[in-house]
Amino acid sequence: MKAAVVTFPGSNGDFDLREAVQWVGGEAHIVWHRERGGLKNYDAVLLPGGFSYGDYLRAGAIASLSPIMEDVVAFAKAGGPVLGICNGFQTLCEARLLPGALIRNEQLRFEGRDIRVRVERNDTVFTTDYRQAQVLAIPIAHGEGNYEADKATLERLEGDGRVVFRYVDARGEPTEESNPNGAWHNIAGIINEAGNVLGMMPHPERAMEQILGSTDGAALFTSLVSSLVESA
Amino acid sequence: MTPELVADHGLSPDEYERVRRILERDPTLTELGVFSAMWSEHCGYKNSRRLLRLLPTEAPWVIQGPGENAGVIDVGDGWALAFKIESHNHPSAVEPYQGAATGVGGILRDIFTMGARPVAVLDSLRFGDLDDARVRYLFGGVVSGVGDYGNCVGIPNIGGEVVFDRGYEGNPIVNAMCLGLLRKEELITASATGVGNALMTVGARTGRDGIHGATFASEELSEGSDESSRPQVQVGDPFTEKLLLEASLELIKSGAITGIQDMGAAGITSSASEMAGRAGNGVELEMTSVPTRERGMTPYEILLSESQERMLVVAEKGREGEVKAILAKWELEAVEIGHVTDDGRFRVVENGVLVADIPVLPLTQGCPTYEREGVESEDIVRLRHTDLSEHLIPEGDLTKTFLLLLGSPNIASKRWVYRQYDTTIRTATAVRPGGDAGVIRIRGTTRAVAATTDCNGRFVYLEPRRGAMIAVAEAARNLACVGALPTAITNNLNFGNPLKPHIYYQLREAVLGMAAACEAFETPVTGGNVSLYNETDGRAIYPTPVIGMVGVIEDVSTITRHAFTASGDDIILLGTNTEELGGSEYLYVTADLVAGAPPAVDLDAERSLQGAVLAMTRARVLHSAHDCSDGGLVCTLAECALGDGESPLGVRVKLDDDVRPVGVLFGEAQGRIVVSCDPAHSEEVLRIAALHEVPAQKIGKVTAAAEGFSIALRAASVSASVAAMCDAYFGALPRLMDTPAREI
Amino acid sequence: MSRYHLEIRVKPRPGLLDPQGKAIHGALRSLGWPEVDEVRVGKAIYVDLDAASERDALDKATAMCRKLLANPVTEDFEVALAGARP
Amino acid sequence: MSRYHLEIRVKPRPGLLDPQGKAIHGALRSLGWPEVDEVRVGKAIYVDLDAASERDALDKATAMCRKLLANPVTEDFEVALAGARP
Ligand SMILES: Nc1ncnc2c1ncn2[C@@H]1O[C@H](COP(=O)(O)OP(=O)(O)O)[C@@H](O)[C@H]1O
Ligand SMILES: [Mg+2]
Repeated sequence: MKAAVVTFPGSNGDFDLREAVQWVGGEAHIVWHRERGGLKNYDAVLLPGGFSYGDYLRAGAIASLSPIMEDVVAFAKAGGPVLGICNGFQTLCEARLLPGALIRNEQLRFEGRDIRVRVERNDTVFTTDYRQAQVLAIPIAHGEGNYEADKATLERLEGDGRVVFRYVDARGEPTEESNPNGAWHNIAGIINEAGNVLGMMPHPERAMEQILGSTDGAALFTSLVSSLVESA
Repeated sequence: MTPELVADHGLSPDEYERVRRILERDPTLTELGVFSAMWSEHCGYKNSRRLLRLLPTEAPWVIQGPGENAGVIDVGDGWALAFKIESHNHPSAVEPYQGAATGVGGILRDIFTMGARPVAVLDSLRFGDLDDARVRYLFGGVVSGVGDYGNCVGIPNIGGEVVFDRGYEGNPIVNAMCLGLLRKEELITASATGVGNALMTVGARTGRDGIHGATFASEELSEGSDESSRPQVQVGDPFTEKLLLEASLELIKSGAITGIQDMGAAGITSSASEMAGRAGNGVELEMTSVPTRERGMTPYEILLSESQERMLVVAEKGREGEVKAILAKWELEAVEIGHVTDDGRFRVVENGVLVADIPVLPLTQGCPTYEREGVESEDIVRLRHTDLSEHLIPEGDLTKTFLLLLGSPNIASKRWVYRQYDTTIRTATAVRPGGDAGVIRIRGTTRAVAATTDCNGRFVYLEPRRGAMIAVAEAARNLACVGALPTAITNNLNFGNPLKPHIYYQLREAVLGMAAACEAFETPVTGGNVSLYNETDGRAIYPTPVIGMVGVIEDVSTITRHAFTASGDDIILLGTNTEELGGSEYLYVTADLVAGAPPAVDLDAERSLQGAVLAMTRARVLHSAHDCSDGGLVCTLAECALGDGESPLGVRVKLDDDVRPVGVLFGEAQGRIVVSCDPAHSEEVLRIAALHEVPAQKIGKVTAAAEGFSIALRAASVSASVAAMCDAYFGALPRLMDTPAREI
Repeated sequence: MSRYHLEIRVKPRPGLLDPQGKAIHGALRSLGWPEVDEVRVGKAIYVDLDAASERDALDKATAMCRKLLANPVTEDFEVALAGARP
Repeated sequence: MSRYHLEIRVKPRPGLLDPQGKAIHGALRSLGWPEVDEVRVGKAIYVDLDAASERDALDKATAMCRKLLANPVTEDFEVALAGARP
């Protein structure tokens, strides 16, 4: 499996994402946003965390207009798996590959800590190695992760089962206290209709090894690698 | 040149005479500005240089000692660690958010200009008491400034301190420390070698911000300074910094440049003249070539601007295009503004017309240095000799006092602070903030580096020499607790006005104490920063020599954390309990008192203690280790029990010392560490302690949280529920800070 | 071509969450202004540009908002002229 | 008492770096608007409140800016009435 980690000026999670893919035996390359046309040589496209263009207008807004995003859209339209983490999720929303928007955390502060999310679906290419309803401990680190969409969109997301990760407490319940940013319905990650574009605020790539505090993120990358190896 | 103008530039009549002798004529206004900045306390260390010479700076593992942008030590396996601490106290007092943010930006640049990739930030902060609305505003602003900047650049925060005490009212302390890793052969220095090589500015454009910042940083704040210092606020741009960081590391790797320096205090002036000075060369700069943000800037303004996110590089002749191409990839500018000369002069021209012409060495090294008179203040002598015996007799319920202390902002969890920081980016943080020291693993090796910042300003205030020794000892103890061998320090001397004899006394004594402790622990000083004139309306802050210490862990599997891990474990206390209450948080909280002598510190005993704990971590017999500091033994045990709040445990301890309860519980005796271990390993722990001649006693057991927290002493006891402790400890800062009213 | 100075206001859509507005509202009330009923926080973006006419300047600004400056999911925008300097 | 609707604009002080404005400027240029010469970004704050008169409403808003809404060290502000609804 060969993944492209697309980086923009101000991305800073590119390195971690590349390491995570390599840790589970995949191959990953960092692709600078000015390098057009190369994504078709990859099996998956990953958009890393960070502060593209400083997040100075809205998180992910300027990056979403970078020409390479046309390639990312084409890759996604062709059914290729696209994963956006944190700033990557924000960029996918701004690029309309995913519905809704990520606005400022309700408490108006950056939140950096471990949270828990529940796996709402283990039948996506990104989650097959998780158990359904498994509760994961994974770090978050963001100031704008408060997921918002209009009512109709939210209903559609829930109705179609497109919420993939939800913030929960230790017992696996989506409570107000376990919601770190005010996101609607405790949404931490969603997938597109076709099931190949996933956006999530938590950082699985930072939960790969016990020495870092958790290994719960690893299965996301093993899922991706094994599903791509199978389909190849 | 009027005497007023000279005085406005912070130069004394004698110093002005010296300028005239150096130039053999009157300076122009531009030249006066240049001297003023370079001979400010900030750049010239007028009042501290002679004292700094007293510090030990050498050891076989020191690759770069003081004098460069940052110190560098060898950490094994071909890796080197660059690290340094820097203050931004005055800017933060005026504009907390930007002041703190630009402080972080500056220290990051000091690290990556050594060729090192920044891997961790720490922040050491001090404010007045939190019941004051202005203090809450400063604290909130500083924390978000530190956070937003580091988060955006993508450097994890791994520790720091926050202290609240009236002693810092009006004059907060904001010190930021950065660690960077590099391969030993990648080290680059800031020197302008190669006559004819081009000088290029890279990064952001030059604006009018921060002009006179260097002089400003060396003057006391007074009532009016809010108004007058407005134009001096610098705005940080962490996005540009991130690009500059990547571009600089790429530039250094390319070999197209021979030297690089951050434009920090005194901007182009200091970077160009210092780089020339180090190489024994001169420079010539053309002002009209400098890319500016605003039209019509004068040479004076351009030379002294402290606009952020700029660097000066020396490009190998003929490779300027390569430099530009690398910067362009990162969407930044690189512009030639001059070249290296062989005549040892700092020459500035505007459209070819000479506007400044100064010999480099007298400018960079000829700043007069002073040895001032130092006399201890009688008031402090009296304070130190305050009789504290009445405070050893408990007033009221000890459990209540314990909970009060646990919820005091100084002891309470700083989670509210470090949750605003990204602590996990770069996937190398093995110990996050909240423990004794932060730890960053070195990928591809079994090694890690650890870092901590420490200083108890009350102790230094009450007895500067001993207080400074304690600061170094505590830092080393903190490192030993995570399993790191203390290796070297950087330090930030935050003091009042050194022209006052009792302040100079504090400064000299503190440096002597630091020197003695660093000798004892073999932790040389590789750099630091001096921030003087920290006074508001004539009242100085507590003398606060913040110690930033780094250590090395050879095997990451021996890393130890501060929280208890399993019910049923034995709790063992290393070190000896005493009745010392001087300068304690207990006195501050219960009696509103900062008095008495700081606790005794025995450097040999400290060294043995650290050796013992390191041996224990290496033998992998410990489940936890935590140093005893603010709040005494009882607060230390509470911190061990509560951890980060995710899975707190209980404690059952029985103490048998022949010491009065208040002393044992709340006294801040030095040289103590609380460890826990599987009962099967207790013997081994006690044996290792004995081997190192460290007193050790089994004092109790870790229990389930439901069993609560209880400490029995001979004649007294403390007992609290874990829930009540969590509420006090984790709830304190949110309760104080999350009230909506935030007045400016 | 003249130089136009434009003021663009981007505002959270009615009905959508505005955490900043909510926080400021709370702060104002507790600072002694209970009479404040609602607060919404948006952005004011000042753009200087060269354009052939007022119409042209406004059209360009509108296009910028559609493309980048406002997020149609969460924000509304308004474009106004703040003055032309030839 | 009537209900007033106020519009407050808070803008970075001239001469200070405005990283947001700089980044947006860069983005607009590369999106095909090279004619943009400068961008500065501030806040637009919409406050609804009860006041005795226009004067009173404006005075209150000014006081709010001084106390909370604008940072006197880095920002300037302007207060305007967007309409009164009795
Ligand atoms: N400003 C800060 N930034 C990051 N971490 C902090 C800060 N202040 C305190 N901490 C963390 O909180 C913990 C407790 O701080 P402190 O009581 O000063 O430690 P100690 O007394 O063990 O030196 C430490 O791990 C420290 O790193
Ligand atoms: Mg402590």
